[in-house]
Amino acid sequence: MTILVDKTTQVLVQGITGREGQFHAQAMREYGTKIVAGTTPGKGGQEIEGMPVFDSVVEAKEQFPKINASIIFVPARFAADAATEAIDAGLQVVTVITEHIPVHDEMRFIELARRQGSYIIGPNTPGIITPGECKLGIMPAHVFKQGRVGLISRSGTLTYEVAASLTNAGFGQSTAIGLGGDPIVGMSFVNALKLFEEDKGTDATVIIGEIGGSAEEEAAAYIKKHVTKSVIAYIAGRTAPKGKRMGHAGAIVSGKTGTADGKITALRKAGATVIERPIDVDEALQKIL
Amino acid sequence: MTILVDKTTQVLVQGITGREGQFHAQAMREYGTKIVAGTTPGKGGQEIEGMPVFDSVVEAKEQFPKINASIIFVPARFAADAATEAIDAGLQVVTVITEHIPVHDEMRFIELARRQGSYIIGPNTPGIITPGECKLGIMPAHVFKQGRVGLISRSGTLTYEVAASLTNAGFGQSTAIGLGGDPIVGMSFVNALKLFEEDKGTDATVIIGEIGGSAEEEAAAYIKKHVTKSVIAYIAGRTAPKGKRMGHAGAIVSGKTGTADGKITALRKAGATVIERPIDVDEALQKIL
Amino acid sequence: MRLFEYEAKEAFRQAGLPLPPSGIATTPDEAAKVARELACPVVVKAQVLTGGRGKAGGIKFAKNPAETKTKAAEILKMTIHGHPVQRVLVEKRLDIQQEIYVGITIDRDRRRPVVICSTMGGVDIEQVADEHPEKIARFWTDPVLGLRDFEARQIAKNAGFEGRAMLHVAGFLLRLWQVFIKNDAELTEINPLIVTKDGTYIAADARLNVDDNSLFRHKALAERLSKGISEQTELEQRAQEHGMTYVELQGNIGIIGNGAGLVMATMDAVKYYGGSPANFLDVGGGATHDRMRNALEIVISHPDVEAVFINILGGITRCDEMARGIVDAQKTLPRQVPIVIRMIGTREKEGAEILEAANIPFLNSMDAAAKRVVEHSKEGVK
Amino acid sequence: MRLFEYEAKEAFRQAGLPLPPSGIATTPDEAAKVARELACPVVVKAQVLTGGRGKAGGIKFAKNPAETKTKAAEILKMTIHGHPVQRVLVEKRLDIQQEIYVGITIDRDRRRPVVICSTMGGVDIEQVADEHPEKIARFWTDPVLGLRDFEARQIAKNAGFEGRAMLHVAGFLLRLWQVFIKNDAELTEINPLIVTKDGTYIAADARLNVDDNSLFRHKALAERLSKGISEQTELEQRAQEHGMTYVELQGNIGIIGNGAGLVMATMDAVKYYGGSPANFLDVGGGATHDRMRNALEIVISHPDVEAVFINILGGITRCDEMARGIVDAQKTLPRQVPIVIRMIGTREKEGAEILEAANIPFLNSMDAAAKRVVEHSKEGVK
Repeated sequence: MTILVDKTTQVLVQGITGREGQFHAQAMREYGTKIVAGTTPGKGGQEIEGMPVFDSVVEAKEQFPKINASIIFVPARFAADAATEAIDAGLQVVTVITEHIPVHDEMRFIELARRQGSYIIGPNTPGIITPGECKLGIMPAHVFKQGRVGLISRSGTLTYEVAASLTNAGFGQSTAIGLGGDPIVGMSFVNALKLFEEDKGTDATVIIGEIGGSAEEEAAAYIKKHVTKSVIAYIAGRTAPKGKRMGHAGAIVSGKTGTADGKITALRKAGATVIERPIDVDEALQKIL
Repeated sequence: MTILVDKTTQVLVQGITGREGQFHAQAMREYGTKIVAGTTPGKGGQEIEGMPVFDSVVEAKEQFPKINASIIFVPARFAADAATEAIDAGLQVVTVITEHIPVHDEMRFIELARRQGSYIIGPNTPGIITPGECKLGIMPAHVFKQGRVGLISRSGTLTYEVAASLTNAGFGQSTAIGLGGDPIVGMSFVNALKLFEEDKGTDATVIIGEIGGSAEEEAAAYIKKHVTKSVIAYIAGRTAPKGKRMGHAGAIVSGKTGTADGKITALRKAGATVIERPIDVDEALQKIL
Repeated sequence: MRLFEYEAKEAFRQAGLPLPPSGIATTPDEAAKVARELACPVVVKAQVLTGGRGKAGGIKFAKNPAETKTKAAEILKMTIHGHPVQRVLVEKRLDIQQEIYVGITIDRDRRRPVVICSTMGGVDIEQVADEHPEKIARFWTDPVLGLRDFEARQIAKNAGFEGRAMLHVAGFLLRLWQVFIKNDAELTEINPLIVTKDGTYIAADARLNVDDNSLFRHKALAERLSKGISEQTELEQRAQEHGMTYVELQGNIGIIGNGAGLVMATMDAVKYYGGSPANFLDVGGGATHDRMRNALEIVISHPDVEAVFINILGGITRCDEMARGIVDAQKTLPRQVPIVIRMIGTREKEGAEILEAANIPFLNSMDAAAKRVVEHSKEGVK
Repeated sequence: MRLFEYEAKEAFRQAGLPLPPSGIATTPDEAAKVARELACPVVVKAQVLTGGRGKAGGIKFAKNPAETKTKAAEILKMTIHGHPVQRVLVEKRLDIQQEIYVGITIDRDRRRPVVICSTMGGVDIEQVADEHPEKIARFWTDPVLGLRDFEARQIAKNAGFEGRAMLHVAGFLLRLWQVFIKNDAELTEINPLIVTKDGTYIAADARLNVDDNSLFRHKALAERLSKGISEQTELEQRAQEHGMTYVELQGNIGIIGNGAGLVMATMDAVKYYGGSPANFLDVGGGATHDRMRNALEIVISHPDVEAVFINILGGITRCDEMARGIVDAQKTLPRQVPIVIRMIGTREKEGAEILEAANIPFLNSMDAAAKRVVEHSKEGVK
């Protein structure tokens, strides 16, 4: 059991003829993901390593009606249109890898997705992986292993760091989701926690937060009320100064909101185990499971 | 039995402090319509002949939660905002008396109403009347009489002409609706025919069409398929030339569409009785009922 | 209101649509000057607020400035469908490889903008719709969300464009959509959108009709209209200035009424009884006596009018106001013609008294009045 | 990016927001000239890309041109929070009756624009939020539908405005919304929006921060940034030009990593083991060896750096590329400092070979590396 994607997920790669799209389409397929087709406007009719390329999502869906997820490698200025196209075509999971998308564009397509009932993962995310079944992203697959720990993160490489710690310690993952590093992202900790809570294949969830915004505080409130499974949390940026963007556009402490301390306190109060170093995840899990 | 409005309808008058709004609010109330309140932004707190004035629809609804219909007398450039406000507040019937509203504005608020499930009557309509129960419009009430004939019209004074003929001949009306004279209007013949078909208080329907568009052709198609009650139709503008706007912005024959002949033929084929003069409605009904 | 081609092209330019190099001229010499600046074969196009100028000879080619001067002189002397040509647009002549059609208008029945695209440009799109319906792609846009990029591409593809051509045409559709929205257009089209032999896409013609009701948002256009520069006839303009609608017809009976539907029905009744309307005037809702006076003056200004039928059904409009207007007008009218009045409804009694005092007869039945006015009109003809 | 007040005001002007009469000056004489033209008491305001200029003395009043010259001269000599003042805005001084706050920013958690309005303008809005939360009205706008007129009125009313004041403030909110949308704003505010003693509403100050990611739609701003005129320090700018993020901190250990979260975690680990980061550099995803070379150069340019910690977790980023960049950099670096490398992931083996060949040690454990670099940094201090 897993959340959002599994071995039955049929994937469309938007922007498949670009360098990144092409490379990762193949990498995902090698991992075992069912990459069914790709799109690049104006290049319909071509093939990329045997994967058919269409001009539009609708045309791809006409040919392959079971497509239910897409992954977007389209350049920032066209990414919002690509996401809107996928939402409009009724895809359930739309993963937006692209970074540097204007935030006004993000707000609009995330709102459209909400109305339509589509999940947007990202933007500016490494994607989502259900180890052994479906990799819908750009993460290095070897650090992940099939298992029963859910992983939710706002960060890319830090996720791999934690996943590697888990995997090395023998804790595989049910599904690992990168929420994305932008101030505005589609899926939230709360959305993902809800899905892991309902998932019979997940025993505990690790959340990797960072400074900026109050997504972790919201997660804490949700955990307190609705989550029965154990939650372990790590917050990056405890030592970051106020008012500076720490790499992610979203990682910024403004005024009193977004501090690591605030997040840690809220999570502790909600009953989560907050660890100080990524490496401590192993020990924390051993205590719990 | 009636459609859309009846003695329980609670009405808000948008633009109640204007000359028209004030005059007709009182006329409607004198007729027996439950005028509960009015709005004019910036004039909240005043009273018009005992009717309280609010700054917004939401504030009026807070005070009078049973308001379920509104009538708009707001000048053209502000009318779309007023309609949107009423739709947003969840009113079921929004009657837009205002004429000369830009068509782009009309398209937008009619689309919002469709999503929200509100009925827009008009714009550029005399309104709707359920004789003896509720007048939500500016029509001269004395030409209407309670009865069992439904009346749907794209025109104002022509409706009164026909209503007077009906009333004089002893045929009262269940409800009479002016759809409005603009090219784009909210409620269509088809919408209204469906409601009259379902209404146990209506025995037959009279539709008064005119040249321009193909609303009557659509009505014909609908009648053929779904309407079991008798329909009598009059089409104004048989002798109008091509390419000229005959007073109503919507009354124009463009290319091959919108001709009176096309409409008459379609309605006859659908089984409706098409009359040549308004005065003939009496005889036609006597044959049927 | 209809825009001149050069006005429409200015709106196109602001939306980033590529256009042929051009200049506007009001004299043959100016036209020659533009041709010199463009330094190439040109096309000289009459700027008139009516269609069909091509067939009427309002578009001519010229190889050099001298020829441009001659052709411009010819065109500037023309009157096309009643519109004297006052300006020509002198444009670089393009090396045409393909002609495409793109347009956006409003679909009344679906209550949405409809985007239309075809590989068959340069001809009347309604003719294409009749003869080759399969060659036309249509897309109904959500008026709240607007036209999205992926939709524009799909429209282009559905019209038969592939690859880079699809992307080019989609780009034109999106920019045309900007024109449509920004200008409150009822209709805007590029016909033809030209692909030149070197593969450039250019809007060779431009059409843009702006919603009259939106002119409060388009001050420059409102000002142009207020100067009397429009596709309307003088009487249509006079009526509009007074908030009324006037339409010219072919017969000899003037028709005045309150409410468009009623006036149309009145016209139909006149025809039913064998008469023929000369014009159509809707005084609108809640008209005052002043407006009625103006209405009568306008209708009678038409030289063919030999009898007038005034049909008043009082609702918001009051019969006494109308009666007063009729009495006032009769004092000052330039000529006397028989006037038949039908009047019922609000303040009917007061109205009747006014008319009776002025010795003006009136009827209650529309059909009786129609019969009577037809009789009068035939007396006139004798 | 943050806009200068005068740039923000130009955007406001285009949206139809009323502003005080003003002129920009780069010299005291120019400032005096503007004051003469305005012919009234003025206020001279430093144009700098930082907040708090008022407290820093960057806003001064002047009664006449002579005084304006003196005050402008004072301000033009100032450096406010590290930003030298190069321009002043000379504005007509207003007769203030009331100060209002209106602003629009983005609410991350609700994923929507939030419109903020308060009767308590002229002071820091965050302070008002803390001390008088009831004095602030907030409204979360639907990003697809945009702010509607009736919503703007409701916001103004909720903030405590009634009658005509409500309509005035709503008008400002709607025009500010246009500014927000047209400029891809992250934040725009008018603080204070002034009501003068004669009842006029004027935007006295203007703030506008534009989303860096949207600059492809705002060419003029992109160009200004490309000239190096921004709120960033020189090193931040250099990093950004190479597609990297650089942040200055207080300590003596340079931190480089790939991925913002990882670099933050690295920073936290350094602190955990008793060290103190001097700066923060995220090379981003899929960096090349060139970028790593630049990263090292930038980090070491900071004079306080006494040791560097490079933390690479290879995903799309390849360890061999990073290793090559480090080797290259070491050849050309202006000065030598101890560098501790932690490297695992994609092409780890190839990267290891490159580092070994160059005699550069590296570790696999982030914690071990953090401990080591802290030791080095303390040696340096000795």
